[in-house]
Amino acid sequence: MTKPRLTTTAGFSIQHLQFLGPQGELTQALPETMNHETLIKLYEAMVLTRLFDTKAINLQRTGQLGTYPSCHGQEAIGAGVGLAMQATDVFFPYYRDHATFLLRGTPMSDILSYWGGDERGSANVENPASEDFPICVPIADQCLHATGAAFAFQYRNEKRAAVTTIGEGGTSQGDFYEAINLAGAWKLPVVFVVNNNQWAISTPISEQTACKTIAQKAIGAGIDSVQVDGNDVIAVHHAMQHALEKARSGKGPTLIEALTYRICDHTTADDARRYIPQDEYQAAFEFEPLKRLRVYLEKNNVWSDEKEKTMMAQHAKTLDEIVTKFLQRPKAEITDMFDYLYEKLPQQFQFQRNELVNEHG
Amino acid sequence: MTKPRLTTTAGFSIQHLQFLGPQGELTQALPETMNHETLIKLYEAMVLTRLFDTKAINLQRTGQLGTYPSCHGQEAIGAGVGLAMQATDVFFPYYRDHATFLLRGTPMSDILSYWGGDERGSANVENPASEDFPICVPIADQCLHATGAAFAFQYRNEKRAAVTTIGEGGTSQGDFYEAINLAGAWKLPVVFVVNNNQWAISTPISEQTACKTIAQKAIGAGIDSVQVDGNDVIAVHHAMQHALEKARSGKGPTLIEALTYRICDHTTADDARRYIPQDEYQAAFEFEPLKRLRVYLEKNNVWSDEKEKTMMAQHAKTLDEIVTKFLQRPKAEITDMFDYLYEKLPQQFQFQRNELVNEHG
Amino acid sequence: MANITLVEAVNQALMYEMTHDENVVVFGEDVAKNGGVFRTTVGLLEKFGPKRVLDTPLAESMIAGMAIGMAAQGLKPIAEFQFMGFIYPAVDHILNQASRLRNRTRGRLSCPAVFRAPYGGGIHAPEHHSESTETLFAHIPGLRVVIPSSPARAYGLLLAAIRNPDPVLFLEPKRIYRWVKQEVPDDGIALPLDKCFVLREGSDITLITWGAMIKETLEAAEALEQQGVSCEIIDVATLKPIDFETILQSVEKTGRCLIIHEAARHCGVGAEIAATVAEHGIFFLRAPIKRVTGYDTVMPYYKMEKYYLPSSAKIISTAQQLMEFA
Amino acid sequence: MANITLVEAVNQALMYEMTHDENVVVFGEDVAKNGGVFRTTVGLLEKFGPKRVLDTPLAESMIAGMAIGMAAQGLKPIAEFQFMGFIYPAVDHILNQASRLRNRTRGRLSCPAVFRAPYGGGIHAPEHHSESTETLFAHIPGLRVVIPSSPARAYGLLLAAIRNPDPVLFLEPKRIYRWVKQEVPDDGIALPLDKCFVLREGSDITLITWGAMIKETLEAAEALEQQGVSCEIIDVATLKPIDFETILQSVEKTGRCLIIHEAARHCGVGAEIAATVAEHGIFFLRAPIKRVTGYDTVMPYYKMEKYYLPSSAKIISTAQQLMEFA
Ligand SMILES: Cc1ncc(C[n+]2csc(CCOP(=O)(O)OP(=O)(O)O)c2C)c(N)n1
Ligand SMILES: Cc1ncc(C[n+]2csc(CCOP(=O)(O)OP(=O)(O)O)c2C)c(N)n1
Ligand SMILES: [Mg+2]
Ligand SMILES: [Mg+2]
Repeated sequence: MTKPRLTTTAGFSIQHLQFLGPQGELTQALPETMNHETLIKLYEAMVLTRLFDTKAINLQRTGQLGTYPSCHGQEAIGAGVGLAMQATDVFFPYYRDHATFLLRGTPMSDILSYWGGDERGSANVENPASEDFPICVPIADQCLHATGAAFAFQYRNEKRAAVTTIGEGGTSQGDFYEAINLAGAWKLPVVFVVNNNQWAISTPISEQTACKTIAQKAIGAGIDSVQVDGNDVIAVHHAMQHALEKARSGKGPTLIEALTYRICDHTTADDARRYIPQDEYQAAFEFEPLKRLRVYLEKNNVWSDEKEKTMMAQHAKTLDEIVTKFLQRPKAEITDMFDYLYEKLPQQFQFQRNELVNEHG
Repeated sequence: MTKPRLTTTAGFSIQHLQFLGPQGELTQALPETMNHETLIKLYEAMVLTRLFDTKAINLQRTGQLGTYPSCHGQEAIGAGVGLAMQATDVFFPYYRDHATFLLRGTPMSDILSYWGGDERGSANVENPASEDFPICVPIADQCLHATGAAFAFQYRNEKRAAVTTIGEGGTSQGDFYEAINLAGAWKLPVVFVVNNNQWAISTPISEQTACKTIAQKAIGAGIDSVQVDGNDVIAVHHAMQHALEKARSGKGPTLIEALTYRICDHTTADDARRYIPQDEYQAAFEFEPLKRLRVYLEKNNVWSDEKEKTMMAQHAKTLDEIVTKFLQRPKAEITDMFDYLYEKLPQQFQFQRNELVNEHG
Repeated sequence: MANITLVEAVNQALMYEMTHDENVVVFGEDVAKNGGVFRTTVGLLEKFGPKRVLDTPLAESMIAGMAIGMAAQGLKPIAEFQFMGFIYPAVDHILNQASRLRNRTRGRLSCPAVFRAPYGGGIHAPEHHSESTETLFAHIPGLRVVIPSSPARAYGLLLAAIRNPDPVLFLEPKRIYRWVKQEVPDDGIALPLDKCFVLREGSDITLITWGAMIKETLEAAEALEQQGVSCEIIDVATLKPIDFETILQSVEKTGRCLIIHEAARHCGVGAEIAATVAEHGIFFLRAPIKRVTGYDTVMPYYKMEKYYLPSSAKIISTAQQLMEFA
Repeated sequence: MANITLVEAVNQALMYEMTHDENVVVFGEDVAKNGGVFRTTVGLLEKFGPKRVLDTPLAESMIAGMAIGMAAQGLKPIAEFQFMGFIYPAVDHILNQASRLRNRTRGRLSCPAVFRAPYGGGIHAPEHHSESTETLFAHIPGLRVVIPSSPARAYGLLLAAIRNPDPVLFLEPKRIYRWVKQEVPDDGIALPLDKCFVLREGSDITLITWGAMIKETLEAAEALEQQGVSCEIIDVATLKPIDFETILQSVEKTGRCLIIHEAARHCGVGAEIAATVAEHGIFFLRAPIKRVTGYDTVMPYYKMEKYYLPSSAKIISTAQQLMEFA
């Protein structure tokens, strides 16, 4: 059957960005906005994040913390996002954003409180003015909250951006799509960062979608996107900076796909050996973000075993403080479950509050 | 700031298909699968659909029918879809598919019953073996039902396809996206047909999405798509045939964007003059599908005023039969609301059924 | 001052609050250019412009989700769902997010959003356009559910809902959108949320209802009065939380309790009212607690909807049964 | 024959029915390779292969929506929602579509689908992993809602749910997934749906509950027995429809009715049971109908969940209050 003539009405392409290769080699010149001082800051944050996760896993194993999702392997994404954001931007996290929290100044002991079964983990009592949203467990909901906040910035002509993170599995959710489509239709100042760590618990990306890239999902919403090496903090940071400036200056949303790998169990409740091929899993460590950055810094003589030791000592101290603060946090009030439910507790539930007090108060 | 080097990792393009131009001129040779006899059949179905809609609107205006959505302007899409489908394929309609219903042999009096507030309108008592889904009002739900049925065909190795229709506004729904993404991931035998009539009630497509085309939404799901002139029944039919064969032979899903225009109110409850610019609205009639097909058939001496008159007389008769059948349908049983709720009505609700009978039985 | 319908009262409240609070933003499907399919938002676009009155893309989960982000940012989003039958994709955001934001951040963030939707049957609408599923939302902790039943209450309760610092689901009984006209001063005075309204005082039986069923209940009370049965009518108005003080006082007085609602019976809000009366008011009761409600069936298409909807005749006969208990 | 837990009984029922009915297909997030986060589907992939046991993309509305298309085509889809807290995006398909397909096509099409989800608190899970919102679904006409409370009932009721020609929401009390072990013969014998189970006969008070609260209720009954209070315990098991015959017979015998559930109180299923007893059983009652339930608060994170969940102590003290009414 002879093929009919088709006329091409639109064309698209997906671009990939990388500066720092797996061996710590530059694959192109550092962007002007990046320097060694900043890279050291990023490296230190990424290492602290790795140590924080490891510590949290131990706390869980020893019964001092609930189920915990570490971000081993994704530190470059969190760090790049966190550094690029300004204080006035607002963050709508998913649940593997520990490096971003660190750089946003979110009390890390609060993160432990959250996974330790304590609502105060999202209260940020040290900075109650923070507008950042709490960790979001129902996958993809946060994308729409970010668009709503972005609308508020646009409405008030504020030069601010909303940033939201999500996993590649989460991009299968209708909410993710509705959010990027709305952001495009209304040209909202929002940046969507997809942590493509190849797995959604036990489901590989190949079963999640027929798309070759997550970045191309932006085409389906008519917004810009870029794919970056998510293990290259320079690329993540550069793409974020670019997307944030674009958003703040009224030029609309961006979807950033950051390619990485989950080099840990999904959470402490998971056993990845059940489903991840060991060779693939081991191979992923070759590409993880910390090593390559350290190699680069050492090659450029701005880092050394000496500096590493000093940093580790400092980090150990910092971690101890975080954990102590978490463990020594005084017990919350039982009645909090009523006292923060509404601004003013309605009479009907006042009676229930009394019930609670009578039994446990 | 110097731009960094980006490497291109993927490229896409959107193709547009047309055979019959607005003046009834062929813009390329007829496909082998199309001939004048078939075109006449399509023309007659499209005209009957137009008359059916007009009749239904009158029935509503005279209080004999509830709110009714006509498909004025979209007849070529419905007809192309209906003719391309085989009896064994299954249809998951939205609510402007009257031409497809006609060609699927769905009793048109049932369609009137449905909009006349009678559940029997979806019962198809004349062909209870029909597996087609009823009209779907909650927008985009039908897309997922179609993927489920497509899975069943794949599961049983049946050479069948599921076909679902939706409006361009409906493509903003998460369900639409979740459906095309699943269809891609599982390579399901399903065809998604988007009736892009430019408006979602009062919302123009320009406010619905930043996408230049709806076809490109398929890129976000990793599936094939094509854009067709939805006022060109030849293009619609050809694209459908191609997509259906592809689906039945295990080569996966296709999204077809059919470009058209809603040359009527959204429903009889709507007044499009409130929001559609009159000039744009009038201009659209220049492109509507019936006229161009008639011109083409006349130019090729296979149609004439004579034939038109004969057809109109026949259609008038057919319509009278449909309307009479609808109006004379005996009243349904009041207890039907209980008797089809479950296969066997649970005891608890048996008591309620008695209440109903006692009051109204 | 002109007499206005419930639909006009909704519009008047929106106009008032948008005029006095620039943080109020109205959005939904076809609310701007088209003024809403029931005309509740007519004129808002012209008066307040496209920045504050927006037609959204067609996606209900999106409408609810974005409202949460807006509200947390200090705006007062008023999100419209075109019909209650289309609100279900938004349940996740209303239940998991909007109703919990204050609690899960221990007050750091909150969600002063209003979710509006016309609900209920009786207008010969197509399938899915006649839902009455308020109980699904009344069960959600942290949410408020409000249903007006007159132009004045629509105006006062909607103002209260918009000003409320927590999320409110505001359901509008479309069957009585244009039933009665009332003088409704545009004075910006809100009515109390969390309060029942006693629409009629009586001594023999308490008729408890809300929304459009007020119509049949008032008719029934008239007829019963003729037969010497004195009816007290309570418009619950706020279904979450419920003002049980007013309800229990009335039942204590009358000793008889009849609950009327349009929604399906099983786990309807009427069940909560009956259960609470059966716990705290049981010794006042001279008769069983009865419910006249919609059936536990899918709302029939319009040809049969009148057989589904509770009739005043059924309210009357049930009240008479209860009167037989001396 | 080995003793098995509730979680193993669920797996045994799935294994049995998949072996005997090739139309049964199991799918959801992480149900195949991973065997489900609670191991309920472990071994199915190995035994029945990737055509019948599928990991889906991450989208709950999709999981429900596709199940409807599959079911209408004659398959027996068993769709898993990983936790009840994530089922809400599927409410539209469950309410507007699955539960109505038979009715709206007058029997031409139907939806024999099973929607499974673990529900409830008490396992120190993260936020959103401890939901108990069964009432939202119990209100839906055309749907069935079933909750087992023992390995044997999990096996028999799940078989019944899969074989049922209409849609069933099957909620699994994860807190007692591994509580007790029982001999559960793999005989493929289903238990009746739409029936309550009397777990213990007694004469002084009827304790009505379901799911994981069976545990605290049995403990309370033991303690009350010591104090000479004879408790009848009813496991409602099917929350839609409810077998009120069994419930009313028991209340007629005991004259006292105490309903216990984990879900929030306002419009919980306990309200429906209390309301129906207050209508049809009021003259049997010697005492008010009481409910011991979760509070109308958001389920607290795990450090506080034990203060939210009804305790056996609270069941005991409430029962004692009711016993004071002679
Ligand atoms: C709506 C919803 N469905 C299911 C879950 C359970 N769940 C938690 S994480 C997860 C996988 C997420 O994968 P991905 O989006 O790729 O993020 P990642 O965990 O890999 O970073 C699932 C299914 C959830 N939290 N929310
Ligand atoms: C989930 C849902 N939301 C809202 C509506 C109300 N509604 C009916 S048709 C319509 C517009 C649909 O536009 P489009 O998808 O372009 O289809 P068209 O009517 O133009 O053919 C809306 C908003 C609905 N039926 N379902
Ligand atoms: Mg992932
Ligand atoms: Mg349209």
